Amino acid sequence: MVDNEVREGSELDIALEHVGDHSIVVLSGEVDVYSAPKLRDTIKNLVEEGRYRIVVDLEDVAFLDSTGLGVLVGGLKRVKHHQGDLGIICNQERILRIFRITGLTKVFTIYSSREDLLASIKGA
Amino acid sequence: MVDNEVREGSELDIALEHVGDHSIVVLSGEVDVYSAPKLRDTIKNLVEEGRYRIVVDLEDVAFLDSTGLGVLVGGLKRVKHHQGDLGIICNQERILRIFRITGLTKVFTIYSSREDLLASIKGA
Amino acid sequence: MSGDKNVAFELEIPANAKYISLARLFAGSIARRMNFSEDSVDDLKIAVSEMCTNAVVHTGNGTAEKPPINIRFIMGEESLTVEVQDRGPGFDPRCVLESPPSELLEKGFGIPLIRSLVDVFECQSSPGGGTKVTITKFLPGRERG
Amino acid sequence: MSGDKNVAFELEIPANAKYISLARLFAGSIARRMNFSEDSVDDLKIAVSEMCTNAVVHTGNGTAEKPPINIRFIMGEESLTVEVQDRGPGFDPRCVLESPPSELLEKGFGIPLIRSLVDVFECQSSPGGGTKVTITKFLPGRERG
Ligand SMILES: Nc1ncnc2c1ncn2[C@@H]1O[C@H](COP(=O)(O)OP(=O)(O)O)[C@@H](O)[C@H]1O
Ligand SMILES: Nc1ncnc2c1ncn2[C@@H]1O[C@H](COP(=O)(O)OP(=O)(O)O)[C@@H](O)[C@H]1O
Repeated sequence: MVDNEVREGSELDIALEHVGDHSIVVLSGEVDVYSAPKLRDTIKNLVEEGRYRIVVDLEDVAFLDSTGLGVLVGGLKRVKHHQGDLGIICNQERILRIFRITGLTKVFTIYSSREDLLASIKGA
Repeated sequence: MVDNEVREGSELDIALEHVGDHSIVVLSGEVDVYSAPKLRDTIKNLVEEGRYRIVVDLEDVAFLDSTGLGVLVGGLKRVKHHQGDLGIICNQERILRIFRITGLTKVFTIYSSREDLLASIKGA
Repeated sequence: MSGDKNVAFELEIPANAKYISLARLFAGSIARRMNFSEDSVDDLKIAVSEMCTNAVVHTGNGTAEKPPINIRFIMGEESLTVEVQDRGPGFDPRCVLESPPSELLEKGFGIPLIRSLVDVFECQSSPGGGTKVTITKFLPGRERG
Repeated sequence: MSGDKNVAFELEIPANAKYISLARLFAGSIARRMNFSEDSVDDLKIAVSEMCTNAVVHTGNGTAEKPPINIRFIMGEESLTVEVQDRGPGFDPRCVLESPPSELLEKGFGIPLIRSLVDVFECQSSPGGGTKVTITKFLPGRERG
């Protein structure tokens, strides 16, 4: 019996990938008030490096709360300032729901998969 | 991310198999003071049905405490009364350890796998 | 878990963000033992997390020797009630948004989110007096008696 | 979790066998967050489970309105201490076996098991006065200062 409870421990891993002028921020773990500052700093650094096309991959996120939403909105505002965009990759109902309840599905570009994002980059 | 924490909830499932005159009691889940009576009753019923060759399969047991040990010792005493035997199938170090600490590795016949048991039944 | 009436659990955690995940985990475990659906377990984990986040943030989030946060879980036959009590500065709950903010703000999502995930939401707070937030979620088919 | 000194968590559960798994789960979660090895996490889960089992069984295991069990987790920099307090009948701890029984008995494995899984074991009890059992387990390389 595998015990995955250990991974429920508000640990957040962040990996970065660059595809053309897009930066993909790949999260895995939990985004809450304890781990969110790490995400905030990652986005801030990208913007400071002049990367204004950011996509946050939430596919491996097990938990996201209002603090996480706040950080994403903050990131969106930052890149908009530079005519950029901040989107999310998410196909998990449990996470999408949180965006829906808070009215944020209208605010973020939402890709249902990595392929969906890559297709849209190519198509552009 | 699969969430197995749910299975850590002292739920114990018990299945019975009969191989020749041996009864195999297959446990899965956790054996503690809450769930142990279920195991005690299962063994008691087998003995009452005249089945004195019992093997308890602990391969899918995630947790076993002193109450579980007590129930197994109780079962062993019962079947010994009828010249029978009670053995265990276990290859999990985390569980074997508990038997070792309490000196019970000397008391129970321990099979390292289902195959090991079947071979010994055939060989007998 | 049937046959029990109002079984209570209490959990006290330091007012520090890094321990909120433990409260969330515990909330999820209780909810699962009550046979809430996995969706409802998620709802409860988020709600409890949001309640604890507000409690911890407004108690100073580990800045110094801060009073701990008390969490009480009351398992009823038809519902789970969770109370989160802090000894922070308190506030006037009438100022809280009923729904998510309409402009694009980075905060203010917490309480609207809690409200939409649970069946009953109550907040007792007064400036200077600490805050107690109570939520209740009903098992399916058991809503509002 | 470095930089914290003696962070305390408290958990109160009903004196009922079916909730011991929650205490065990919580103990495991705390131990993991302290970076104990998976073996040590197992040791701590068993020890806490045994302590709670004794507390619950001797408080009447849900037979009526029984006082709850209090569990205190103290996360030190080098160790985890767990106290389990019941308000049961108490006993004379000198009567407890130091090692597993030599004849083939069905009981008496609990305390010897706890002792062999943790670094420090203490029992405060007196007939009539309830029982407080305290254990400590050190992080590797940090044993006994
Ligand atoms: N436990 C609390 N103690 C003090 N103030 C609180 C507490 N919970 C909520 N509040 C107040 O209510 C406001 C709204 O909370 P919330 O909806 O969670 O959004 P946010 O915390 O992002 O502002 C907070 O900004 C704060 O002023
Ligand atoms: N919390 C407690 N309250 C009262 N008596 C206790 C408590 N814990 C242990 N004891 C006493 O110590 C004895 C030995 O405990 P233990 O080693 O766990 O074995 P067992 O519980 O199987 O007898 C018990 O039989 C009981 O008399």
